[in-house]
Amino acid sequence: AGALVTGCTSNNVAAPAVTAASVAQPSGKPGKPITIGFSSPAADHGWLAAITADAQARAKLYPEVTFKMVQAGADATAQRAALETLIQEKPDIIVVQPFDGAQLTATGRDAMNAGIPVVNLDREFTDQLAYRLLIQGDNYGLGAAAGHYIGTRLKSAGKSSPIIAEIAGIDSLPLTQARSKGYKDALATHGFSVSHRVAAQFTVDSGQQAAANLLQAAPKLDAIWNHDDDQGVGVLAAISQAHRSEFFMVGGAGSSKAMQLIQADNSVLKATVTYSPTMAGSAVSLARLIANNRGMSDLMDLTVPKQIVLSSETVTKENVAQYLPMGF
Amino acid sequence: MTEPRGPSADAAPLLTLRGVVKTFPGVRALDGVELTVRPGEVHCLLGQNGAGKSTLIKILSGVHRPEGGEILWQGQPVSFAGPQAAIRAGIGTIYQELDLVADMTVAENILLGHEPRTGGFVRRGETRARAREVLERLGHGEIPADRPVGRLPAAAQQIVSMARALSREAKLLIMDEPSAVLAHDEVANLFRVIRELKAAGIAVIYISHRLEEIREICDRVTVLKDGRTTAADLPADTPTGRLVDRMTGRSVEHVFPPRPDVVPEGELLRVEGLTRHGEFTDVSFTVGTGEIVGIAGLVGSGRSELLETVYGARRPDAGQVLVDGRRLRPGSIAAAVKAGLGLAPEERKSQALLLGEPVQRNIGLATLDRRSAAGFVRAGAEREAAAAVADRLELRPRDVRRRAGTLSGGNQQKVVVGRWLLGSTRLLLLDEPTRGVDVGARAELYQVIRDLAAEGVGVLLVSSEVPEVLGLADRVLVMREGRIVQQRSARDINEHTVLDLVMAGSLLEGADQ
Amino acid sequence: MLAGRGGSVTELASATTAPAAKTTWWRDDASEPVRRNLGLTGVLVVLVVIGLSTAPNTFLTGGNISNILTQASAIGVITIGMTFVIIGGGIDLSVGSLTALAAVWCTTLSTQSFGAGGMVFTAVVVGTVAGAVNGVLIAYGRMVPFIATLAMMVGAQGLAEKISNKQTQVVNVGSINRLAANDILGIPVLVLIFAVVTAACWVLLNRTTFGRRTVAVGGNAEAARLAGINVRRQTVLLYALSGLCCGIAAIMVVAQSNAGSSGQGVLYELDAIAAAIIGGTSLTGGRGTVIGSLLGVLVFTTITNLFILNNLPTEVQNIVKGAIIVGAVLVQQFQPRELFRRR
Amino acid sequence: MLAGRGGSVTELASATTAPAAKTTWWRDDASEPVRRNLGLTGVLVVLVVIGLSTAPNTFLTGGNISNILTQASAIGVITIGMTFVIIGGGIDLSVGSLTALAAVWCTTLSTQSFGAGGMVFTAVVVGTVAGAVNGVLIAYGRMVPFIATLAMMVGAQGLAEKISNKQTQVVNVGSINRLAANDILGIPVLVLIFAVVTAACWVLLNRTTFGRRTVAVGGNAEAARLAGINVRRQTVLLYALSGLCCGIAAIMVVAQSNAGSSGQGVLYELDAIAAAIIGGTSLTGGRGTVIGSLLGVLVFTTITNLFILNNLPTEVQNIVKGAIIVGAVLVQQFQPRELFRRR
Ligand SMILES: Nc1ncnc2c1ncn2[C@@H]1O[C@H](COP(=O)(O)OP(=O)(O)OP(=O)(O)O)[C@@H](O)[C@H]1O
Ligand SMILES: Nc1ncnc2c1ncn2[C@@H]1O[C@H](COP(=O)(O)OP(=O)(O)OP(=O)(O)O)[C@@H](O)[C@H]1O
Ligand SMILES: [Mg+2]
Ligand SMILES: [Mg+2]
Repeated sequence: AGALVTGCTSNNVAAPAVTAASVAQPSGKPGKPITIGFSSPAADHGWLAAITADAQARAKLYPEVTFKMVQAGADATAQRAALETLIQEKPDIIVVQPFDGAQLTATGRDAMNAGIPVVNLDREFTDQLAYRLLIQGDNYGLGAAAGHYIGTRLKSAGKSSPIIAEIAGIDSLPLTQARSKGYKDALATHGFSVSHRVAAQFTVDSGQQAAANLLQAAPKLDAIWNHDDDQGVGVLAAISQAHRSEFFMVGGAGSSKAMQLIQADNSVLKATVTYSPTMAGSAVSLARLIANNRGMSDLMDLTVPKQIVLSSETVTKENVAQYLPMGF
Repeated sequence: MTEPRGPSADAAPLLTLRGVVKTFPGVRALDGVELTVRPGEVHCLLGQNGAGKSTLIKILSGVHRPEGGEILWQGQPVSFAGPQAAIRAGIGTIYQELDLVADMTVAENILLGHEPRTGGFVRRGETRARAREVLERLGHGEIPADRPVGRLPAAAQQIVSMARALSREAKLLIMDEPSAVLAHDEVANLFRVIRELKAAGIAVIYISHRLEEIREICDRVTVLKDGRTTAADLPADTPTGRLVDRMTGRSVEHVFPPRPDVVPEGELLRVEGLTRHGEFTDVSFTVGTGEIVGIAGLVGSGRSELLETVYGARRPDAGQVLVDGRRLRPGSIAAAVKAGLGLAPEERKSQALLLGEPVQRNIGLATLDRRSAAGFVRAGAEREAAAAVADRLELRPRDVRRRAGTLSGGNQQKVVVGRWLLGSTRLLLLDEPTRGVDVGARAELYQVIRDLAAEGVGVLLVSSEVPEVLGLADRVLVMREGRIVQQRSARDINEHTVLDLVMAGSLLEGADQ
Repeated sequence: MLAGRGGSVTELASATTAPAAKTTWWRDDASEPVRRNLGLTGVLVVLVVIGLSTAPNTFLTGGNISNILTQASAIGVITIGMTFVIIGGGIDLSVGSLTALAAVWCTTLSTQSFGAGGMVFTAVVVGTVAGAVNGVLIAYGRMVPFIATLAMMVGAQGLAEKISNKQTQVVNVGSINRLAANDILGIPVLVLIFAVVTAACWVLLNRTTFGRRTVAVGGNAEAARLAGINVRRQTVLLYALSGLCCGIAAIMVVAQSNAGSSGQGVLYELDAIAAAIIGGTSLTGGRGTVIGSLLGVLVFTTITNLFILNNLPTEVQNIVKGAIIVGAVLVQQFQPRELFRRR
Repeated sequence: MLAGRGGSVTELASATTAPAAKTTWWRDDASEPVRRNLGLTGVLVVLVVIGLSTAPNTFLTGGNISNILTQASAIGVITIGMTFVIIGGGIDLSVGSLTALAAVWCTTLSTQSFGAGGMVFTAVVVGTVAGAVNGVLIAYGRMVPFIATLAMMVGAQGLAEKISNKQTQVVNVGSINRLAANDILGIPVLVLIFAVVTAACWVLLNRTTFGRRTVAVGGNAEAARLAGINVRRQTVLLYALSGLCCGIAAIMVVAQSNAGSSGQGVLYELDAIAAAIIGGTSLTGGRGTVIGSLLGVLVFTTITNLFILNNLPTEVQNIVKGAIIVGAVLVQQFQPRELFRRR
């Protein structure tokens, strides 16, 4: 498997485009020329980079679409500035992945009030008047899926009081809170609980540091769930540096590197739970339909639904081949 | 002996100190000081560098708190919690080290802490007016009240500092070496003000190392030595020898070492047509090996700038500097030092010392490379060299491991000069080298300078004390408004001539040039 | 030494009319802050020209201008408070966290139940008290400002997370939300608040004893103490003022986002310090202007706006921003005379 | 003894013996850094005691100690470089970004193809050159260090993102990865590197002319200049040294995480400055010790370790951390005598 693990967590930034092409067929006939505005939080993080890359790649598939991407800073204030500026430019529709849904709800409403439909991607606005379409991953479900996988596996291994750890992402983000809650709730259904919880910063080295300390705190472990595969690179490094292997680990988000490791089955990483950045591509496609006042071809409805929640799938050795192309 | 001047001896004392003690880590700065000051008298404090004068006045002004002894203010025992308390009690202080805020204007500095105000708003017109009034009173109405103080030269800053102390209603005014940065005409001005204060019944504690000033202005003298009072209430005309003896425990014989008769041969430094616009113009002169050249002039005549330009710290607009006939790269200190030049600058705190570092490192700073091997400092060699310098200059305390910032003003000055006594300096540029240095040490320093000259070192000396220039130098240059108006052998010129030349509108100018 | 000949010296000196009058005591560059502000204004003009040429249709519209000013408001108020602290010789790393703390505290459900007045009061009190704690640690605990406010930064962040339970708290008080939506005579309310704070602080710095003492304490704390100024009290007041500004800014941020969150205010400390310094405030204390800081904030906000209008990806934004900062400072420092003269 | 009132001339037996200036060297101010370091060691001991009582089974194990030391290594190396810059009167906000830039640059596929040597060389050169650019901007461009390194921080971050395309670059060079996994005589290689850097920098600061010049330039730049020291060159060298340390740290971070990413090094500048200052380095320059900075880093790393061993939630971690910083500084400053004395 070593040969597969080259260069980047994603060897092919363009990969999502291939998937996009196959998915994009149903409603694919060109419409009137439209401008799609796009904004996502700027962060030097693999998953977020994949979000923009996927959206951009999808927009390229539609010749009539002008794609206007604005990025700004790494907090809600900066993004608000970006969006207010974008609204000044009056695009036909805006796709926005807010830094924090609640803090940008007012801005979403501003856009809607200005007659620009908003596609709310991933992180939910607190007011339904602030978006036309909500398409989101399921953070609670992500944690729950990881919890179920770990619970089931430990149960079947006959553990009665296993030591279970959690390495969270940036702890002050609502999405991290939702993930942790799902994890906790799911474990509880198996009668288990989290005995060690640390938070990292979604970065490789913060993952390494959190994990290195965690491994000291828990001389023996049965399972770890790490929220994010990007910081997981560091977590795995710390595990191998500590020469530990008595437990198994579950990842989150579904990077191609993580999936390759699962496929190779020679590390502690046994599964990851998807939270696919391809939702950005879907959002762009759906935005195009909304701007053209069209519906989704497989649905009876004349227009695109108000809300779409993607489910988080658990990727294991058994089904990894199927998910590999979606990895970022 | 004449009658002690001033108010009668049996007037109730304004201030009495008994057995005051103050220690700093490792030093007993005050060890039982006794002092009595009466209303309306000018009381002088004498003592060598490090005797404890500044520490004493800092206790009086609430900066330090004594560890023992008693302070009676108008007959009542007092203990000042801070400067504010002392100010409120009626004690105003002019500190030895400048205490101004560089970025505030002259007027703001003068009225700092007691601005005229209406409900928190400063009455700016009145601030300016009152500042001008005090400055006028000091004879310096020309100092602009709206200028940031940091842009004034040291002497003007000193006047602002005095103006601040005067701007408060004080019963006692303490002046810690106010004349150190003043030229003689300014000193005369200061004395006029002190007499006015005295006439108004205000007492003054006056500190200076210039004995002749004491003779001129003081009513009584108290002498400190090593933190103790060795003589109290001496009359102002006590013979110099006696005063010096009380201060040092010995007598100082010849202040200026004798000048050798041999004319120095060989030229070391040649300055040709050196000009910096607005500072000095077309300056040319030479310094020979073993020759001491003194520059006299008013404060602000551009002497410091000239020295710094020769040294490469400033880049000239025109002209050149030659050492041994070779042109020095303009504006390069490195080149100057390499050619054997060394500068002891005017402002010891801002221009010369690392106050947080030990004395030995301060002394060794400029000659670091000479006591290092492959980039490693030979610390032992440095300490020995520094200790030798400390001995030669009678540093007090002698311990070269002390932080420079804990030394008294005069001793700090010795460290600045001492830096260039190490190694192979061939031309020493001294800017006010004896500022704040006591009589005894001063004589030592003069001897050291003369000895260096005898070893062939050239010396270029700037001093605001004309007798110092005349007494020490072989040749004297007189500067006025950035130009050299006179160059003459020190034997052929007297103080009167120099002063005439220095002042604007001199009649002699046309005749001599 | 004048010994012996003293008499003649004195006669001579007093006979001559004060000779010092002939010397020029000063060199005329008292207008340095003004020149500096002119430099910054120049930088701003250059940015406007860039904006006009790269985004001619959008940059100089009323909407975009009031957008820029609104974006500048909250960070601007914080920068003004920071300016006082830095002029006073300190630094305040906690402004971002204090903004978050005040924002979170004033948007809890129970605070919201008191209505807009209660929220404003809470934000202002929380900010001011926390700022005063900074001041006490520094003035009486003799802590280095950097460390004391760093501890506050970390601690207040934790407290904000604790209070909000890391959830974003949505604001339902209409009048607060309207603060950001409304304008008076075409000027957004937030911009007006910013203008009022700026004007008040200009007066405070330049016309009151408080301002003069700030400069004195920062310029030369020892001199200030010797002049009878209560340096410690002034220090406490300065940090409390900075905290107060954070409280005001928190309200503005809350109004803009209709929400309070512990994630608000992240890295504001860096932005505020940078804006103040580029505006000519000296990190060593004693020097700085309110106008300079205002210009500094506007420069940074305009740069960000230009980036967005021109659709630059963040990595390019960062590279260009670094270059612009360097360029702006070098331009601002440019003095033809100095090219030829050292020192 | 001296009761002489009235005008009578009172003279004491001339005091020829000099009782005053008896110096006791151990009370001398020169030992202040030592006292300070003792204080920090005390803080460390308190932390160890807390660790022993709250996590008796895990805290003092060999594994955990070498874990703490390993965690301290990269940030420690950066802090040592930062210490030099601060002693030299400056500040370096760019260390985090430079670490990221060096990490990203040395882990591109093409650099990796040169093997471990090529990677180390690249990291070190990138760090040093970028640091030197900081130095040139400050020394020759006369920019304020805060602003110059802020510009570098922003710019280098952008460059790192550009180079890595914001992707995490996995390292396949085995010898680099083994750096973090291996140990020599039970001591992790990274810790050894940290120890060597610390020792070398201690010698550099305390025994060489470079160190002396650093102190001189930071203590009083004008005095240093007039003493013939090339202040500008020294400044450039100091920032280059800090950059070099970032390059070394980048290799360590890359080895630890088996990857290079533009997200590495985030907020290292704050950690490094805080550790240096708590270790007694003065932000105004001219004062600081390598040992103090080392202790400062260990204190912070141990605090983090304690939090995780005790499973504290992040918000509580933050609150407690703020309190610990305040406590540590106050303890460190505690001098019984001073309680009764004002200044
Ligand atoms: N802050 C301090 N810390 C330690 N020692 C100090 C401090 N201030 C003064 N000293 C020491 O106290 C002694 C008295 O110093 P002081 O400044 O009072 O002398 P002085 O009589 O004013 O000398 P000078 O004529 O040189 O100004 C000296 O030995 C000095 O080194
Ligand atoms: N800090 C300053 N800012 C502006 N001008 C200054 C400054 N210092 C000195 N000058 C100007 O430079 C000229 C020379 O001043 P300076 O006092 O240094 O001369 P000097 O002959 O060395 O006098 P001193 O007796 O004080 O050494 C004067 O015209 C003065 O106004
Ligand atoms: Mg003194
Ligand atoms: Mg001078």
